Amino acid sequence: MLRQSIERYTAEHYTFEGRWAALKSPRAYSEQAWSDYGHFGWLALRLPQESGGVAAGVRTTAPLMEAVGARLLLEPILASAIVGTGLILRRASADQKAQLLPKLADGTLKVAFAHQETLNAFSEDAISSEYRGGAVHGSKVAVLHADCANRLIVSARKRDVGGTVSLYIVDAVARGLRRQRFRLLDGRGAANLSFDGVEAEPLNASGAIDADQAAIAAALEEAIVASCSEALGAIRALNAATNQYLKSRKQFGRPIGANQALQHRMVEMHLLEQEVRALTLAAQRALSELEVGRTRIISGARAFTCSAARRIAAEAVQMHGGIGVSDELDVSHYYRRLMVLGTLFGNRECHFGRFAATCEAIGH
Amino acid sequence: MLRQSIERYTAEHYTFEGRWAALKSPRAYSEQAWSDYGHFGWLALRLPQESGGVAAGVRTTAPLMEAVGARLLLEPILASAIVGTGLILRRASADQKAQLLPKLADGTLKVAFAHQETLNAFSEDAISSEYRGGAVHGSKVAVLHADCANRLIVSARKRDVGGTVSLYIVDAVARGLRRQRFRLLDGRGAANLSFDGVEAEPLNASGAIDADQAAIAAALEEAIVASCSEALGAIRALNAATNQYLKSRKQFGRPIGANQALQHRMVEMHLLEQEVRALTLAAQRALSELEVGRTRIISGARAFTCSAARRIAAEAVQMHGGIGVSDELDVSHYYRRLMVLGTLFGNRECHFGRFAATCEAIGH
Amino acid sequence: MSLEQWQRAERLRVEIQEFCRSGMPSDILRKSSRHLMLNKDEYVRWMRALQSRGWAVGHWPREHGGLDWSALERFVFEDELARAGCPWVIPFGVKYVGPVIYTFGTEPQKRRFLPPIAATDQWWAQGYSEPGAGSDLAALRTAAELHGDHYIVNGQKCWTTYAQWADWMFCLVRTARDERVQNGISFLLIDLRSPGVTIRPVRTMDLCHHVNEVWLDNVRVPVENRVGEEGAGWKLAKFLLANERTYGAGVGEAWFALARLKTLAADMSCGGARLISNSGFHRRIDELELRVVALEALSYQALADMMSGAESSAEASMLKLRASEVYQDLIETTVDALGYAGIAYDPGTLHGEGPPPLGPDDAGGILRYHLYNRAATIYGGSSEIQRNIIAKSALGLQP
Amino acid sequence: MSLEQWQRAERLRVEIQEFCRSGMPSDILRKSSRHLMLNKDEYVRWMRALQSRGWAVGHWPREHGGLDWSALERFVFEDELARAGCPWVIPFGVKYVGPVIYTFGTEPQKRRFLPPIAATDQWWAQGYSEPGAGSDLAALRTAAELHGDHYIVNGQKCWTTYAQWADWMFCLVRTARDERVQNGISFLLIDLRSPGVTIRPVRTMDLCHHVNEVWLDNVRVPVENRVGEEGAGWKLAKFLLANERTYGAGVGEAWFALARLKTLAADMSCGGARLISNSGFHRRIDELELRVVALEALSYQALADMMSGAESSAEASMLKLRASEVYQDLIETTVDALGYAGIAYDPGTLHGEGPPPLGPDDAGGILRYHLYNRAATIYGGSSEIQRNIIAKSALGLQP
Repeated sequence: MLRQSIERYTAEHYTFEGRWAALKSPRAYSEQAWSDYGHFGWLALRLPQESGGVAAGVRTTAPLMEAVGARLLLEPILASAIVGTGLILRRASADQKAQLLPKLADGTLKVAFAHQETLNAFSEDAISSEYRGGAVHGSKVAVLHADCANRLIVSARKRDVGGTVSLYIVDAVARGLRRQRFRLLDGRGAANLSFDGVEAEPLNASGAIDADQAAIAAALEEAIVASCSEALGAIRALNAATNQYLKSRKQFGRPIGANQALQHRMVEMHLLEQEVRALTLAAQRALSELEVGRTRIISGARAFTCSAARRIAAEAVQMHGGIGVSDELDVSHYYRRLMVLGTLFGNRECHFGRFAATCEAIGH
Repeated sequence: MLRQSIERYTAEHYTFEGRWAALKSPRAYSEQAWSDYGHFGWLALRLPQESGGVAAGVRTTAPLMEAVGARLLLEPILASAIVGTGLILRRASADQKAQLLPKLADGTLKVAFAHQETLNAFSEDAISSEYRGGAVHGSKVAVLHADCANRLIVSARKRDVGGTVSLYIVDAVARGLRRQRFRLLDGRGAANLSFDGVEAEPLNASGAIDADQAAIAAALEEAIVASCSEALGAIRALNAATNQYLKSRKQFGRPIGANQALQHRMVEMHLLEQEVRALTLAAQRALSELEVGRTRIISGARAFTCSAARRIAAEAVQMHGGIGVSDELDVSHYYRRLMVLGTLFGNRECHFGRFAATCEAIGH
Repeated sequence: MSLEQWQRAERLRVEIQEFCRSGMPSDILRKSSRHLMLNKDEYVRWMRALQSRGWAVGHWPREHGGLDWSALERFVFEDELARAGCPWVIPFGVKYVGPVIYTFGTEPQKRRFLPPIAATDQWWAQGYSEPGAGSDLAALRTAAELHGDHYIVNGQKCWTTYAQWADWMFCLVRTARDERVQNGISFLLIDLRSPGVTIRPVRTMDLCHHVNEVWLDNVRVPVENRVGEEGAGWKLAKFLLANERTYGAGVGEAWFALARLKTLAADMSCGGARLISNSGFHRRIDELELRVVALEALSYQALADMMSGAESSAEASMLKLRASEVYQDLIETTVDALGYAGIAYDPGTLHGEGPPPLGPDDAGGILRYHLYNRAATIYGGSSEIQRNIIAKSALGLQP
Repeated sequence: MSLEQWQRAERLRVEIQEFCRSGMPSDILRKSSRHLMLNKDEYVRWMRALQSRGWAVGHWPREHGGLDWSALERFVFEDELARAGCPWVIPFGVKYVGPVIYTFGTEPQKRRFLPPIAATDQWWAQGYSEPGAGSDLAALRTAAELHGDHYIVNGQKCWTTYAQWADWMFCLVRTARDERVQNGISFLLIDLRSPGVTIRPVRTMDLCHHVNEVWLDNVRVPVENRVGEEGAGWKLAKFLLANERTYGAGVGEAWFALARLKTLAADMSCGGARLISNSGFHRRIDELELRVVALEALSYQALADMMSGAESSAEASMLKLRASEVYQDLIETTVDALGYAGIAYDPGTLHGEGPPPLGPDDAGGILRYHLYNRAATIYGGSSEIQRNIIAKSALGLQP
């Protein structure tokens, strides 16, 4: 149901040709589409029923994330509706929720999760930002959609309780906050943030002292699984485009797809896509079923997806030839989207390492 | 000149069909061929002119080693005429040489180098055999052609000079020496050796205290370069066989080599062969020219050759289909020869590690 | 798949694990888990041990003596046996020809052949490949001419596994010439004790005797030993192929090999340390583990798709490709871990008598299986053929 | 190669190293070594700096103003410049069309065109590819019809590098229809200021403007601007292609990229340590270094074979394949080393004004070059075409 309505909407209103206006606009996304998503309830999927949602797990939001990849959507769905919303649902107090959730549901509020502090994508980032005297000090880099977010959820060490990493909510135009906006390689907005004593409100649901830390871990796991779905959507669309090109492009008097060497390479891409699909579904199950070894499956899926995506993207460009390198065709946009997905929330090496750490036990 | 005469002789007298008798004989090699090699002077190449040789470096012996690979020769050329002879030339006294060299030249003496002590092929082996009271104590494993050698050159720690590794010569039928003979995967003979106080004579040319140690390092480097040549010969012959098969084997009404996927894979094998050739030649130059960074080039060539050989051998079997797996065709014999070459004198990981250790300096 | 199906399969899994621990003849498990060569008697005992619980034909319908297993149960059965290092479930009777007979055979054929197949009272061989017909099976030339109530069969089959032990061979033969080469092929059951049958052993590169050439020289085959109509052989062969492709064994074998690779890497020494602490080698093992995880996920996904009716014809090809690729790399890496023991080879020690020249007990078996297993990407439809199938059926690419 | 050739080349190597240290315009080197976009003026200054020593046309014969370089000297020239991070030696004039003109041109053509080419007083573009004629160049459709002493040219060229700066374009056009499509192609020199020429920029995925579509609408080209006979264009194109393929640059570029990758891995932090101490990443770098060593050995071997007259026509294809593959992997790994700086992109900073949004000075340039360099396995004969060439010429395999 959800899948069909997303596919129908994006096929009509988010074509590659129509997307140029959004891509080139200063905001780097379509306000109209964003407001439509809110209208259709897609931004509220994760919210409880009393807030107009369906209390969906990340598994249920998979069709949405697949569409983000397949249609190269530019709006802050992952940043706000998946990750930011997830943190608020886990750690905001009832009052905070009452204030934030309705606006998240209709899209008038966009949140971004300001967490990463260094350029390192090879392992989990250590947090050195601090919260003291009611304000955040520190800096964050490459925060997805922090360019357009109204509020930021910031991770920082709480000085007075032994430096536990906790979560704070900050107004995006607060005093002392500098935002250096830029585009990611795939055209989506991001920002580097510098906090010079920025007034911040703790997300203050009751909970254990490390509840925020646990919520961050959970939100990052959800982000990883969601980005696997996004990659799956992009891979599927890209493979379909390449396969179609093999049939339509003629050189030496016949379709280039009649060449067995290209056929066998396309078969390999198809196989990788099927493996990414199987692992992504397994990772979704691992999330929602609280299975033992969730890190193993989630980081394993992610590591596999990163390398598969890289290979598929490179092969798609190569098999398209010159046109594959141009900015005019969608192929190079998928290439860049998949590059971005290969780094956000930790790269292949990062997740392969996490996976490998679960392999120590002999046997299985 | 040498290359042509070796090629002519082996093409006539060492065909794959004719080789079966030698392979299945208890000695696991052809006595006739061995005596012919002696007669032609091929076993004396490295000897000084006064001993009937041409004082050849390993570079000059390359055509011989290529033939060992190309024709899958079974005789102890590498063990005796290259490595064993090299050690004697470096470390035997004039008297010892006078006694040994003439017999090495005509093939009546075969020597093997007993050095490896553990199964480990991933790094250089530590020597724990000992020489004390005029006798060797210890054990050696998988010594190439120790099954048929008359004399063994043994590395052992000299107890009275602080455990320096030195070289000793031992009669292969001496008391206290147990030889467990077996075949390597490629049909060549080998033996595990156990020395229980075996009378041994030091190789006693004068020299620094670590002269034997240096001679061992040099002999192993020569062995590595020689085995690159052997692998090159095998790779070249195997690629030629596969390419020929692609042209002659018909399925679905045309040669299987008309399939572009197989063509492109064959091209990759050809390219790897050219790279192996270029690196093997570079390694030969590195040996004889005492260049800086010889380990870098030699171990680099070896590491590259190991992985290229593995891929080429696997592809040769695969492209031949069922017949490639049979013992009746030469293809599987090349496969097994290349497996053996991938382990003797250190495997890919061992030499890649040695290469990598030279990469530390930034830039080049 | 339904919860009930899942629970049934999990119950079966527990039973099989229990069987592997205590029901399984231990002398056979000792050999198979070391990749040593089993003899005919051992294989027969093994198959009968399985059939003592009805498992050898668990995938057959109840009316023919089976247990009506779901695809999931069949998967679990193969998976668990392979994980435990059990021998190969000899497929020629119970997996290949049995289903052909109960699906396409006459009642007398069913009565005559199915019981001895289920009980492994007959050993079957598969007569498909010929010297000129490997990947291009339809090019087969073995001819059967009808003379009264007998076919007279002439030709040569090759790569016939265990024909040296076989009582019967099911066989594709040409009964007519036709424009379309797939037509005119028929499916015969040939008694290998018939006059005119000659079986010549062919050594593979592990120096063992698995496969044979089978020469058929004016062999008389009663017409009632043809299964299906004359000319329907290609259809039966495709049915058999589809049946052949179940991939529990591939997943289980991979886990078994990975576990052995890990113990070996932990046992072997590498310059003063354990091999597992060599970071490059450790990485290779972990990369392999990720591929096994992916293979398992892909297999279960294919199973789920199959059980929900959404199976694509390309899935079996995909699983065969991936399972054979990852296994080849696993066993090759295991051979690497053996170091110098990975190049010493004495085929005389592969039947269970005496240790290999070097290394652990199973060094010879590992090496043997590595060598023989190079054929895994060749038999049952080579990897190249599988890719062609996927290109055509899943991607719509035409040559 | 002879000792004298070797020594001459080594002397040149030293001179070039000296030039890179002190003769080279430092503002240009600063940009090129960061993979930033040079403008036309910078490229022209660069080419003229080279030509101030005669090097831009060092490979030309002395009679046409060159230095009669050996293949080895030419290799060393490209190798050393690339190792130092110098810009691309713009090939269209000095490397591509120049040799065609002095080999096949008339005396007036030589007098008219060679001096401004050598001096970079003219900027040239290459008009080969068309929308329907990429790998299959012979399918080109741009047509030139002779009307008196002029050709009237109509058609469309694409992927025309730096046409936006060019004064002239050498161009393959169809002057006749023939059974064999390679026949009937001619080689024209077209003044791009002619009426009817339209140049449309095409952005590549680095969001920069390198390439163009060139539309030719009834463009009049004097017949004296045809090089060689009418219909001889294919021969000239093949000559040009053979000349195009010299591979010093590939080796030098690889060493430059590897050195930068190493400094970057030593600079970037990775969870409390330096990135270089991540064993998986360190291994990737070392594996790349081994491939660069192999590329260098293969290149020198090809050079030695060429200079001893034993060159195979497949060698150029092999070197192009390997050089482009290893470079793509080097620069991709460098992007990986940048971490989050490898996904932040501001094309506005690629011309030398201001730092990239994140990371070191050259982060944007590295990323840009990674993206643009995906085309390296496509232009100048795609990798697929190179493999076809090798299959045919070195292996004798026919489609």
